[in-house]
Formats: sequence, C-alpha cells, structure tokens
Amino acid sequence: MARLELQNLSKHYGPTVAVREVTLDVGDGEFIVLLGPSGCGKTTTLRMVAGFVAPTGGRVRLGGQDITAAPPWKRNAGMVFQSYALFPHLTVAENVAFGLEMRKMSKAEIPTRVAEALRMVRLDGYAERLPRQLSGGQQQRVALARALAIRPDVLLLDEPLSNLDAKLRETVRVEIRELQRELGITTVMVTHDQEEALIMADRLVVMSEGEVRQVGTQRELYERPADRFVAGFVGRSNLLNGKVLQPGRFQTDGGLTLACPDAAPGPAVIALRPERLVLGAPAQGQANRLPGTVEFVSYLGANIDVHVRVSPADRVVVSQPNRPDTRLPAVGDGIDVGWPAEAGVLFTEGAART
Amino acid sequence: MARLELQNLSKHYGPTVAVREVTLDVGDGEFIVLLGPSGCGKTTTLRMVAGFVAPTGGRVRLGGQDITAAPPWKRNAGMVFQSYALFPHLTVAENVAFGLEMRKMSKAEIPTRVAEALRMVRLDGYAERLPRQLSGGQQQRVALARALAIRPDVLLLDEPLSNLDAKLRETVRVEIRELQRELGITTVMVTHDQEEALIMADRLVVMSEGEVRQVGTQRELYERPADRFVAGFVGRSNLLNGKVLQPGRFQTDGGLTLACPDAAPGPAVIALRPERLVLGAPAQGQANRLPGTVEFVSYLGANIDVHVRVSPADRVVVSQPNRPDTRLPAVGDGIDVGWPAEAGVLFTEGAART
Amino acid sequence: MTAPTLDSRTLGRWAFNGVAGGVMVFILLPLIFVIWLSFFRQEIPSFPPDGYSLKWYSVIWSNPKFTDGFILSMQVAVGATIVGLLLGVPAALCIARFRFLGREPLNNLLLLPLVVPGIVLGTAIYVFHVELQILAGTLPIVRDYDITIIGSLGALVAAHVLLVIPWSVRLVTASLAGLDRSIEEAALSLGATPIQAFFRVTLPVIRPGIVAAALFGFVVSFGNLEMTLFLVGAGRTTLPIAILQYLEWKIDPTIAAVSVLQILLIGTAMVITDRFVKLSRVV
Amino acid sequence: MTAPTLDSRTLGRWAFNGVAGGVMVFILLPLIFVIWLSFFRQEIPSFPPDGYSLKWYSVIWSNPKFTDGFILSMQVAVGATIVGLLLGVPAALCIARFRFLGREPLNNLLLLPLVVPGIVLGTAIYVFHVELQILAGTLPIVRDYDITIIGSLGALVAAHVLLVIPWSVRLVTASLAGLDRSIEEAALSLGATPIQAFFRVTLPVIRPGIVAAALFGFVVSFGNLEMTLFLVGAGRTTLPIAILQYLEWKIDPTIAAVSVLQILLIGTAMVITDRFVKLSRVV
Repeated sequence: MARLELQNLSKHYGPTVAVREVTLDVGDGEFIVLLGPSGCGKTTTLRMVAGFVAPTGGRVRLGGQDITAAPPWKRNAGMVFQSYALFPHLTVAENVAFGLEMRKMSKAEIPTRVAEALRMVRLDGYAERLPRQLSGGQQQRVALARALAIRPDVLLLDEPLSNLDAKLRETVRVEIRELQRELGITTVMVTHDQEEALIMADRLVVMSEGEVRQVGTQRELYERPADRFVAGFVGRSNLLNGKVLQPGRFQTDGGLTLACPDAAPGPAVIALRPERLVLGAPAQGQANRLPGTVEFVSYLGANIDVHVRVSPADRVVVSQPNRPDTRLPAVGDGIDVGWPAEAGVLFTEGAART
Repeated sequence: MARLELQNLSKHYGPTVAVREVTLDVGDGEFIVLLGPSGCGKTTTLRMVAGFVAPTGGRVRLGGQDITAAPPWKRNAGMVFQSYALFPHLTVAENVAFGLEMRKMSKAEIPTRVAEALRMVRLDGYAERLPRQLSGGQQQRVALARALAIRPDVLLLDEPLSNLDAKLRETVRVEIRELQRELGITTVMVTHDQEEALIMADRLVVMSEGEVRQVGTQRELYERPADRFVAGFVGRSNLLNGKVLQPGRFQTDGGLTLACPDAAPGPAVIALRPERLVLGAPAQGQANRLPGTVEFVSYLGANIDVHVRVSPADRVVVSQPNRPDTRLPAVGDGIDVGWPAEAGVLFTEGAART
Repeated sequence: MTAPTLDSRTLGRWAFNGVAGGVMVFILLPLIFVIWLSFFRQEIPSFPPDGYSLKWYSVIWSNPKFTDGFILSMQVAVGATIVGLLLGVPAALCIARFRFLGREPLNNLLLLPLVVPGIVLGTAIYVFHVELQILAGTLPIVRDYDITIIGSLGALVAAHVLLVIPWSVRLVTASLAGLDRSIEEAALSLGATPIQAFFRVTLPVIRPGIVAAALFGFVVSFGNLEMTLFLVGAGRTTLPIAILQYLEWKIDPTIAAVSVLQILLIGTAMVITDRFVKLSRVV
Repeated sequence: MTAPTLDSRTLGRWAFNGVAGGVMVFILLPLIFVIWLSFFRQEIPSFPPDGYSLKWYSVIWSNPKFTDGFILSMQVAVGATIVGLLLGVPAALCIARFRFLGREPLNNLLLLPLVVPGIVLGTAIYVFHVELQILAGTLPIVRDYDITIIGSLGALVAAHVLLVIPWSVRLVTASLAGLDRSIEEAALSLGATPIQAFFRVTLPVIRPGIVAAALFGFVVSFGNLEMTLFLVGAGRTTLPIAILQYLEWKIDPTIAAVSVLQILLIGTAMVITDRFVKLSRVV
C-alpha cells in the first residue's frame, strides 16, 4: 500500500524502443490499467516495475523509495502472472506460504496468514490440493492469494483473466476489483481487453508502440480521446477521413459535407460514437442529417447495430438501444442518419495514421 | 448451395454422449450458427456434417441426398478450420487450387477459378506467397478462398475468427457475412462467442451438454429464452432464485416480493435483462420498485453498468445507455431500481440448475 | 546506471558461458588432436612433430582392408537405412495417430536398441542367427540351395535395421507431433482421398523429420562396431572392424587419417541435412 | 449403420497395427531367443534343447573376469554419470535460457558424440591421452610422482563423460523447454533470491528430466565397448570387454546368461525411472 511513481521510464533493445519515456503517478490504493494492443510496451512497463526488466533510462519509486536498481526479490511487489505460474510441485497452502517463508516469518505465524489469504479468495477447503487438481478459475485465485499473502506495497496483474472463459471472466473481474478496493492496495494491471480495462480501472493508461497515448478516467478517454488511436481503441468509433473546410465544416473523402466542432482547416479525421447517431424520424432535428441505405443489421440483445452507407466511400455504424418496441430496419431500406455537430470529435494531427 | 438437414444426429463415445439427437433444418443460403460453451457438442456436430466423425445414430442430408455414410472427400463441403489448416509447403495459389485439382478440373480452367476466389477475399496480389509469409488475417482469408473455390454445397466454419485479434475480428465478421450473403451459400458456423454469433447468424442454435437448448433468431433467443441456460448465455441476465407464490407474485431467496408474469406456483428463477431495469426517478412509475445501494459502477462507453444490492442475498446489474448528460452514481449511494412486471422471464423448470 | 540486479545477472551469464565453453572444449579437444596427428610425418607420435605430411591419407587408399571395409559399411548402412525408414515411418504414424492398446509398450520397446548395450544386442542377434540357421536347416529348400544366414549381408543389414529403427521412429514421431492434423482433414474436405492426402500433404510436411531420420540411421549404422563384430562373415570387414584390426597390429597416423575422413563424411552429411532441417530442433 | 468411411479406416488401422506389431516382434525376437538359450542345458546350442538348467548363471559368478568387469563397469558408469550431470545440467540451463552467440554451434556440437562412430571417438581419445602423457611428461611433478594418464580410471571416466553429456544435456533441455519461466519469476517476486528460486522451484520441477538423463547416461556408459577397448588399462576389463574376450575363446550359454542379467539390470532401472518420468514422453 504505497504510492508508485514512474519517471521517464524507457527500455531500448538495441535500436528497438520497447517503452519510451513513460511517466505515471499511481496514488495509494489506486487501480491503474495499462491498456493497448500486443507489442505496445505495456507488459515491459509492468515488468520494469516488478524488476524483471532493467530500464534503459528513468526511475521507479515505490512508497517514496527509489527501487530502480533493486532486484525483484527486494521490491515487495506481489505479481499475478498470465499463466498463474503456480509452483506445480507444491500444494495450494505451500504455494501461498512460499513468500512468507522467504520473508523468514515464524513457523507459528505462517499458517494463520495462509488461511487468511485463502479465505480472502474463497478457497478455504483447498489448502492441500495440488495446482493441477484445480480448475483454471481456482488456480487464478491461488495466484492472487499468493501475491496478496506477502502484503505487498503494490499488486501487479499481468493479463490475469485472459485464460478464463468469457462468462467466468465477467464475474471474476468484478470480484478482483472489489477485493482490491477492500484491501486498499495500489494496483497496476495490464490488459489488451478494453471492456476489462473499463470495468476494473480507476484510471486507464492507453499505450501504443511503446508510448503512452493518453492517461485518464473512462469518461475522459471515451468522451475526449486524445487522438485517433484512442478513439478507435477505447470503445468503437466511426472514423471518417476528410478535411476541415472552414471552422465548423468538414468534408469527407466521399464528398459529404458535415457540421463539426471548430478546428483549423486542413486534413483531418472525424470520430463518431455509434450510440451518438440516431436513425429515422429523430434524425430530422439534428445538425447533420444524411440519407443512406441499410447494409447490415446486427441484433445484439441490449443494442442493435445498423450499418448505413451514406456515400459510396462512407459507411457508418449506428448503435440503438433495444427497446421492446424497436423496429429492426431491413437490409436495403433507405433511412436517415443524424447527429449533433458536437458529437463529432476531430483529429487534425495524425490524419494519415491508421 | 443446397439445403442441409440433420435428423436425430447423435454421437456416443462409449457411455459418454457427445451429441444427443440433434435435428436441424438449414435452408438454402441460410447462415446458421451453433453457439455454446466448450464441450457442448457443437464442434462434433459440425464434424459429423463434414464427415470427419461418424455418427452413432441419425442422418445427414445435403441437397436432398443422404450423405450420412459418404466419406469427407465425396461430400462437397467447404470447411474453414480454426487453425486455418493451410498447406505450409504450398503457395497461396496452390492452396486454393488444391481442391480443384482433386476434382480433376482442366489445367486451363484452374488459374481463372483461383484468381476469382482470391479476388473474392481481396488477396489478388498474394498468389505466390507461402502461408507463413502472411498475417493471421490474410491466412484466414486464404482458408476461406480455398473452401469457396470448390463451390461447395455447404460452407462449414469452425471458430474461424478465434485466432484474430479483437479489433480485426470486428470487421472480419461483417465481411464474411456480407460475402456469404452475396454468394448465397448455405453456411454452418461454430463459435463460443455470443457477440460473434448474434452479429453473423440468420438463426442460432444454442447447445449445451450435447443437446440443442433452443433454435431461433436473435430476437427470439433474447426476448423469449427457452430456459435459464439460454437466458444466461445469450446476452446477460440478472438471475434471481426464489419461488412463485401465486400467479404474478415472485419471492426471491433474499425475501423480496416482486411482480412477475403469470406462472404456476413453485420454485423458479426470474431472469431480468440489465437494460430493462431503470434507476432513480424513472423507477417510480414501475410495477417493481426496490430501494438499494450502489456497490459497483462500470463506465463502458456506450453503456454504464451499475451493480445495486437490493437485499442481503440479491444484487442486480442495471445497464443504462450513456447519454452526454448521464450522471454516474457513486459506490455507496442509495438508489431505486425499477422494472415493469413483463420485463421478468420466469423459468420454473431447472430452477436448481446453474 | 547499471543496477546490481544486472551485475549479478551478467555475472551469472558469464559463469554459464564459461560452463558451455568448457563443455565445448571438452568435446572438441580429442577431435582436434586427432586431426593434428593425422598430418604428422613420423610414424610413432611424439612431440614436437618432426614435420607434417599427407602421406597417411594416401596410405589408406593402398590398403584394401580400408577400401573394402568402406564399401561394405556403405552397403550395409544404405540398406539398413532404407529398410529402417520403410518400417519406421509407418510405425511412427501408428504411434502418433492411434491410441491403441500396445502403444505405450511399443513406445518403450523402441528405446531398447538405444539402451541395451551393443555387445548384448550383438550376442543376442548372433545367437538368434545361429538358431535360425539350425531351424532353417530342417527345411529341404534351404538344404538343397545351401542358403546361409550366419554372416550373410542380408543378416547383417537386418541386424543394423534394429539400430536405425529407434532413430527413424523417434524423429518422424517428433515431426508428426508438430503437424496440425487439421491440414489432413482440410485435404480430405477438398476432395482428396486419404492416400492422396498422405502423399500430397502429410509426406511433404514431415519430410524434414524423415531426412534427419535417414541421416542419423545411416551414421549410426555406418559407425557400428559392437554388433557387427559378431555378425560379419568370414573374410569380410566393415570400416570400423578394419580400423580395429589395424590398431591391433600397429599404431601410426593412418588411423588418425581414417578417423578424420570418417568425421569429414559425417560432418558433410550433417551440414547438408542441416540445410533441410535445423537438426538441433528435431533431435 | 457402418459407413464405408469407417470400414476403410478400420482397415487402415489394422494395417497400421500390423506394421507396429511387426516392428515389435522384430525388436523382441532376438532378445527372446537369447533368454531362451540361457536356460539350455547343453553347451553347444542345438534344437531341440536337451533340457533346461540354471547352471550357466552360476558359472558367471565363478568367473572373476565377469565379476571384476562388472565392478569396473559400475565404477566407470557411476563416475561418468555424476560428472556428466554436473557439466550437462548447467550446459542445458545455458542453452535453454540464453540466446548467446555460440548457442547453435554448441547445440550441434552436442550431437557429435551421438553420431561420430565409437571407434573414431575411441581412437581420437586414445591418441589424445597418449599426447597428453607425452606433454605431461615434460612437467617435473608428473615425472617425480610417476602419474600415468593412459589406461587410468580417471582417463576412462573422462572419456565416458563424453558419452553421457549429449544425453544429459538433451534430456534436461527438453524438461527446461517445458518449464514455464514465469514460475521462477514468481519465486523472485515472492522474495526468493535466484539461488533459492533455483533450488526450491526450478530443480524440483525439472527433476524428472534429470533422473531420465542419469538413467540414459549410466546405461550408455555401462554398455560401451568401442571406446573402452582402447582406453582400458592393462589387466583391467569392463563387463562388455569381458564378454568379448570370452566369446573369442568359446561360445556357450554363459554369454546368453550374462546378456540376460544385463538386460534385467537395465530393464529394472528403466521401470523404476518410468515411475518418476514417463520415459516415452521425455526421450
């Protein structure tokens, strides 16, 4: 339970830059998620905090102390690995006790602490089992108990849920977050799953190609994405390429002219959240109103996605909440799409980027 | 392009029943998805259609012909494997040509058909590459082209998207569906991903433990799930255990009394879709209105999930669309949850089931 | 900014490299010495050498024991490799594919020729041949045509097949284990019969394993002395036996020269194979 | 309701089982014959046997060549296995862990003792020892204390270490490849130093590979004849050499009996090892 500070943390492998100048301040008890596609440097960053990778530059501070040069076994960081990394030849209790033994805790105290850690993850009855006798979900909880038993200053989670099946993941992510909040332990998690990140984090750090693209709460990332990458990666966005003709007017490559927020003229991308678009009659009153043709309809239960072609080069996805009275449009129907000018987010930089 | 009929198809391995009496009628050009958790028998069913697994009982008919006893190489079924199963020693063009050569097509005609198949999946320029020189998404398209080049009567897809990354999967699933619709080819796909299934299918077949639980369109499955399993697996549901006291009155195990649709008294489960529940002031007018405490809040971009404890034993998730003016409730807030009586779906059978 | 973690790790790395280097030197040193010795001019090895010469290499060619031995060794090794692959590849397919009852025993049995000492195997096969000859002697056809088993080339090849089989089965099994079975199913679904699928898909994909199997089988058979000692017919010698017999008679750099040639032969075969297959990955 | 698909597959299955069975018989037949022969009563093998007897087994014990040979073979094999593991385990760690420059060459080099014919290796090491003795002779300490290298037990063990190393490195490398590296990192993050992590986590997990390595190293060293022939000192014999010398003198079922005992010894070791490790999975 301590504050974690990363200052200009970098890792180079020869000419390749895995992580570039990451600066991050994780408050006491905060849950931070590093989010990004594979190869974006998020795992390397976590491993530098754990001490498995020596940074090329920058500092790591934990609870005010500089631990940049400390070896992993002197950092008091509890880590949960993607593979769980349980010791296959030790029982559940011995796995959990391992860190306590390494800390030379008295033989009398260890069983109490092990039992406490196992109770925390609801595995009281499993102390004598071997890891291979447990299900994936149970193994994951043993890994968590083992990391928590040493009462670490910081908890590091490396894609801890990626080996669980989809339905189990839904409940476990909430459980882990509630446990972390209860214990008030500073936590850094790495994931490539944006839904997982959105559900669990206090703040998110979006990374790409070794760099931090944006740090912020869910709402900040979703409503004010810093660039095109974040707009596409966190939540879904319709991205339309084109240019700003004059402040407030945007022309797509497909030739449509749209109302948009103010921005300097020049090449740009406009990002539209699917759920900010409306279809049919409600489109009448909007600043932007385009006639289009329905090309694809997905009934997703809570929402309905409608893919509408609005110009030969432009197709947008509209997400509507599914009300009992919602009528599903059919493929080929003509339909109007509308949205207010302020629903568009403009990126002038990096317009050529994917 | 033909109709596919399965009649009481079963597969037993000794005393274990992998697939039990599956009957299904796939129309000409229809896209059917077999959906279920791993081990539910969906892949075995697909492999019986392909001819790789000999059924213990039942019949398979394709285009009116009984093919139950035909070996795979006489079935004219194009299959796309989860691993893509490209021939690693052959180029892309040779991979696609393989099925045509086996059909003794003339040497003059093959290149035309190969080019046509590659154009279909937008891989025109890659004919001379080897599979290992392609990205995962490109390999997947070669596998699709190879299966389509033989102009099969039925296209079989075995988790074709599970090896692609999340963002790519979002676009590929729409592409495959549009291609299938354009070619009008009868298709059976297997997946464990409910979102994928909802987006791609004309009709879904939900399987569990070797049995078909329900067959229907997205809307049928979502709004009228046949049992508790389907309600939990297709979309999300709050499942509250309890009993029907009298028609229209339900009591949860946590002691809450709720208005519900009519059903015979006895033990039952009530399933509530998170997006049918409302929070705060709008809850006032509803048939069910419960005071509760907010325990967890997830900002998911398009939606906001609020977990509310309504009794010591009952917690419900409420999903609200995220409007620009939506206020996020805080953990610990007292809040009302409400829903109309008809939003609950009752299952009296299998109340004890998970 | 070098952290202590790094220092101790770098140190560990150097220690490890030291061990690896030591092992390398340990293996290489005798080979280097024998190569050096083969170029000595004088007959009795002594230090420092009087001078260097290639004459011992030319001596080899004028000694019919060596040339005849080389030819017989080649015949036996090529024969045994071919037969061993013809038996080993189907056996490997069988082991990799089917969960049949005798699978585990067969798998363990295949280790036997690797672990049973050559001298025991040689004795056993010699005795077996003797008994076979005795049994066969009761058949009129064998008596009439005076067919001999003991010491025949066929019997020697059959025995060497025993040496080849474990390598061929294990190497081919290893490549089959790395083979995605669904590529065969893909071939079937595209209209190939099982036989077409095997020859057009399976075989090309496992070819590296088969090449490696052939190499190892050949080398092991070519160099075998222990078993061959008992089984080779009167008046015949394989190269290893020729070397042994020469050594009983005198020690001069000829033997070193023969060894160098043999190492060159094997080394070349390995380098060529390595172009097809990364040996260290298969073996 | 048996489909033709099934029929042709069942047929294929039988064909495969036939091949597997054939291979099994082919490997087992000589061994079965030698076991049978060891119980024959008469001295010269002939069919049918005059009767059965255990006397050949008792003959072994009264022949000091066999008992002395057995003891020396044991000493050499145990020594070579221990030294081989002490060198092989660190080398395997090194190969499995670091992408160092000499990694591929070292990996290929380790195959050398497996593929270089024993007779070549034996010659090379013999020559090496001779040269070493000559070089060492120039040092006063060696002259004064009359230290001999040629034919010494130490030299023999050192040579046999060459036979043990490829097996120990390959088997341990295979178990390390199956080891999730993050379990070591987990140990470090829980406060274990690298040395504690190695002894409390890595070593217990790769123990099966080490046991298998020890078994194979022991067996290969114990049964080696080719290399030992050149290196054993005057008046000393290992068991395989004793068998060879006995065979030059006469052929009777004693040899069969010795072979059976040796097979039993190896078989027992394999069965015991198999309880720790599924051999067919490691090797």
